[in-house]
Amino acid sequence: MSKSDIDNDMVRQLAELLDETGLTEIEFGKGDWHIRIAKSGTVVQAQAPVAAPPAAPVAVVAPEVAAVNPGTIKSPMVGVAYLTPEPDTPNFVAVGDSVTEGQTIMLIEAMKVFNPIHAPKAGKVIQIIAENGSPVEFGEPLMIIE
Amino acid sequence: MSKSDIDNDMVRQLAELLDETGLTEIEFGKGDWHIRIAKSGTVVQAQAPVAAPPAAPVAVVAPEVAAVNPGTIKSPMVGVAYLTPEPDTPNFVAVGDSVTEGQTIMLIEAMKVFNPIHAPKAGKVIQIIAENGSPVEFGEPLMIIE
Amino acid sequence: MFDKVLIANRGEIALRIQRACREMGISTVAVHSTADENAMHVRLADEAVCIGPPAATESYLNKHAILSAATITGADAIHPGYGFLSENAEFAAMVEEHGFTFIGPSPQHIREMGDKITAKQVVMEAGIPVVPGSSGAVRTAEEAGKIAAEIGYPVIIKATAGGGGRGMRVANSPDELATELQNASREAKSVFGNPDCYLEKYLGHPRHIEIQVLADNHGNAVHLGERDCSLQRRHQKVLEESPSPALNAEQREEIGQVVATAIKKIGYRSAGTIEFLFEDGKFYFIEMNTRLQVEHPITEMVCGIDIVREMIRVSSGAPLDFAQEDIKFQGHSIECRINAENPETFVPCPGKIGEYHAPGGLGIRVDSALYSGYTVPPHYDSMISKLIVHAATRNECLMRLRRALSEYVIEGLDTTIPLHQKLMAEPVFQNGDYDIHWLEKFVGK
Amino acid sequence: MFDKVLIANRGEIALRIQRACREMGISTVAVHSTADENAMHVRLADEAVCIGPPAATESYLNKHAILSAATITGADAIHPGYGFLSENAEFAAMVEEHGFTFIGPSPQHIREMGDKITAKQVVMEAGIPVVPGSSGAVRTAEEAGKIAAEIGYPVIIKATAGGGGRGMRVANSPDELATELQNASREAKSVFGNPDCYLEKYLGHPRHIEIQVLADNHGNAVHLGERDCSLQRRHQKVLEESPSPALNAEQREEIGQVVATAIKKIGYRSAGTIEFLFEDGKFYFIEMNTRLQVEHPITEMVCGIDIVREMIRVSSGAPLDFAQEDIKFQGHSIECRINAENPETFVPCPGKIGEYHAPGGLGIRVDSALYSGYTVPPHYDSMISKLIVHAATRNECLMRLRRALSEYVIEGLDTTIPLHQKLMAEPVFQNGDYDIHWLEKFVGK
Repeated sequence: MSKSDIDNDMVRQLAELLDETGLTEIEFGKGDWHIRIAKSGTVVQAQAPVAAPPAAPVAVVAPEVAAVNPGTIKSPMVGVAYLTPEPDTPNFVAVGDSVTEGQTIMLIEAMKVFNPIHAPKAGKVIQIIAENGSPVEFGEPLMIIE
Repeated sequence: MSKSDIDNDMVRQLAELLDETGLTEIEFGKGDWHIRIAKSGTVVQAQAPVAAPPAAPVAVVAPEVAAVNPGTIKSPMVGVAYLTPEPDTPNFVAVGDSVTEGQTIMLIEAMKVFNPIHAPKAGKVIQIIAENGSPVEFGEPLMIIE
Repeated sequence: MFDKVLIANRGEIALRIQRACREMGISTVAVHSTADENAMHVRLADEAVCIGPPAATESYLNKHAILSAATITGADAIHPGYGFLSENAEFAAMVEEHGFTFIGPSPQHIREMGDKITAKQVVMEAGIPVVPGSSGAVRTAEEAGKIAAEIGYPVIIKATAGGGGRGMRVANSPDELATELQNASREAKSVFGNPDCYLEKYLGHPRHIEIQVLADNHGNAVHLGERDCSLQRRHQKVLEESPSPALNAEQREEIGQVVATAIKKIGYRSAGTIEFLFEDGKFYFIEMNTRLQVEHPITEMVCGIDIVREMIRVSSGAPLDFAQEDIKFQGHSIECRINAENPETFVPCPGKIGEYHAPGGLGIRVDSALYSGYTVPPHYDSMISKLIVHAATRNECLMRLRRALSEYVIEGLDTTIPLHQKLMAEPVFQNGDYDIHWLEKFVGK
Repeated sequence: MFDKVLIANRGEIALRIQRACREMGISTVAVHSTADENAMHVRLADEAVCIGPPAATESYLNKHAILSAATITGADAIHPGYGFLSENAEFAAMVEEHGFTFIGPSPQHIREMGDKITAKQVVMEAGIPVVPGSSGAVRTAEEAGKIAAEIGYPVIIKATAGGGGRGMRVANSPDELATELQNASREAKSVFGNPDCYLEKYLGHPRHIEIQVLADNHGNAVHLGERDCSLQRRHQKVLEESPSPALNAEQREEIGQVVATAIKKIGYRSAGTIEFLFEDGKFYFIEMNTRLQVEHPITEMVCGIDIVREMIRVSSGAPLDFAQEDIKFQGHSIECRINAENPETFVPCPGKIGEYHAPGGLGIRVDSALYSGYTVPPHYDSMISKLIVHAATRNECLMRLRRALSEYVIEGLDTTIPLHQKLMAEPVFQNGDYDIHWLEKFVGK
């Protein structure tokens, strides 16, 4: 090894990037080498890896999308989502529809009971996330209404 | 890897980069080695806590002092330190004495054999760390000669 | 055998059941609240379904949500673990009505044993000893004297309408009996508006000893020996051991046989536990737990039987593959329940685990869903780990436990490990010379 | 009993011995190189002494340094573990000359068994079966034919002056024998300058089966059954199991008795292992290991005996407190050696451990000195953990092992866990149908 292996420009470049982006840490690796730069102050830690037991759980359904959108309607229960009132009828709502507060937008079947899901406020259907006849978990995003 | 493998210039180079860029930490690795330098201050931490098993070992003797002073003479073996050639004789050397290279400065008894410890270079005795008749571990600081 | 089992629980017991399933080649479904998204039982399961918010009433106690989860995942059977819905007869019935197998006893047995009066009646008829006493209210001092002479002093006088310790009085002799009956009756009248009192044998320094049983659907029933769970604080078991230091081989054999015979007679199936008070060489029925128990591992250690595996096997219709004479008890086992609590004040201490390092080596078993970086949620029980030790003798077991406790690293929150270390150093515990009141006094010191 | 034991080793075995000492109320002294300052065996010991730099020759193999450490700490006895000085007769003698107890056999037994020719002679006289062959060089084809007919084909012809496989030839029939003897002799002359050859029975597909023994200073000796260690790569054991899938109860009983009787006859004390090749129902002595072995835990699991504890006990002069008939074998146990190596190329991979999470639950034992944040030094053996599993049957043991391997988290470096997972899925292994050559071919695929 020699000091020429350290690329000063690269460190400067990374430092600039750090400042520019407001990051607190950059780590970079390639082939048999890596570099990590950090800047404290707001830096809490160059964190220990989460102690993940190895096997990743297979969530039954787990779209991460839109989970944070304030217009996201989440499932209040475990069950099976139905977008139509009856088989072979059109969906309760379609993307682009305007809905009124309290309007039924889908059903969730749990324990043989079909529970209507109501629009919490008036708005426009931006996205329908749940699929017809698919199982949904508690808290899973169903639809976005804005 | 022995200490002499550490490239002082490289550390200086990285330290300069750290100051220049206002970073608090630089880590660099290549092949089978890596280096990380850090400068604390407001740094909260950049490290997972050491997974210390709880019971602290009771080292037989473990003065941490002077371990980094370049004039420190460390014990080359496990044994019992003797500061005098025979019982009831004066110490080989006293603090403030000037010693010549190769001069016997103490004995370490191991396996009934008294092994003379020689001054590695001429100098002045700054501190005598080992106590007469006390056990010493391998690598334990015995004396400082500058 | 089942292809897929849904585990309607959380924490270490969910993991315990999951491990048994995995070792039998059965897929697992974990159900969990939003507070348990990162829990070990969720991470390690084959499938996981979020069934509700943190409050147990809306998630782990939500029967409909659990059954919906079983439906959408296509599970064959449901194991309820302990606590939550494990002794809920209605849930067990619903599980079966929906076409799933409930890994536990029949709803009828859960119901019967869940009612104290029915339970006492049923087990008494099956030959299990209960606390002797008057069969109803005692009207006169003469009647009381006769009954007391029969059951032996001391006796306790309790208000028929009473509860919570009010109107209870102990009499040590015929003289005291007459006086105390009058006092108790007077107090009962003023407090409860009803002067009726009844008599029971008074146990002043009992131990809590329980017998583990296993039964299948084919009329086979065995006992797996006893556990001594006398070390309790506020009716919560803290440390359990098997065998009990208070029983000899003859007593063990005798009560085991009585219980196994009764279980067969009752027609019970799956795992269960008959709890007794034990004093002066006699057993007195307290209650039957119709479920897997927290302290089941110490029984597994001494008799080499995987109780959860057997529960799953028998509920799938398989017969027990051992008879009473095949069960050999070997060595001694102790379980320490480790809670996320201050070891002196017992204030619960949920929070994030820093370093986590479980003890290892010969004779050590750790049943815990903890891992480094895991956050113990504040919504549930504070028990975070069970340290189970097995050794050839009780003394070796204590030495091994001391060693294991000193190796156990759980950083980031308070645990009751120091309490267990204090216990190990206490001569009364070392001598096995404790009753159900002792620990309360010990921790109060 | 000893007050203080110095453990002249490192890694998991140092920790194993330390745990046994602690459970017996004995203080421990850890000795260590500068590379092991933060090792678990150092952190958990009562006292620790640094005895030298990383190179084993100057630390763990440095007899004077270890004895000096014993002197300055006032230790009573020294346990050598395995490897390093454990089979060094000179060290054992020095330990005793300096007034310490050597926790192991006598220097004389170590010396005798350390010499292949003496060892074979000694055990043969004590009744242990060895590989049959000519007693010296075979001069003529007639002589060879007579011996071969006696010991049975195939036979192997080896150069007396040979080694490293040169000049070795196998003959399957009398015809081949004459030809191959000529060839071997010619090759031996040209390679070693000496045409002399000898004959031995040739084992084409043997298993490695070893018998664990324990003996005290009072003439008592027992065997603890066998271990099957046929799964080897470059003569390094990879996975061991007990009992062997290849032995039946009768063979087990018979070879055990032969070995225990021989050990008694030889006057051996402490723990030891007689290693055999096993083929077509017959045992052939390889060597005796006069020390604790890496794979001793599987024997502990199936017979419920703490071998390290017994070694310490008998070396303090105590008699074995069990006889052969007290030893019962229960269930099945497998040990996976987990190395810090690439699981495909087997390149050693020392380095810093990130997350570390050992598997738990019923039937799992982990013997390891790893912890999160520990750095595996590059100076020593790459074995970093032993995962030991016990279950009622071999099949349950395999299922449990599979479960445990999937739970084991060792981040930051490569380990051989994936190799063991591959093994678990392999029908040849599942059927127990392997010999000492099988694994080498399996990993070569």
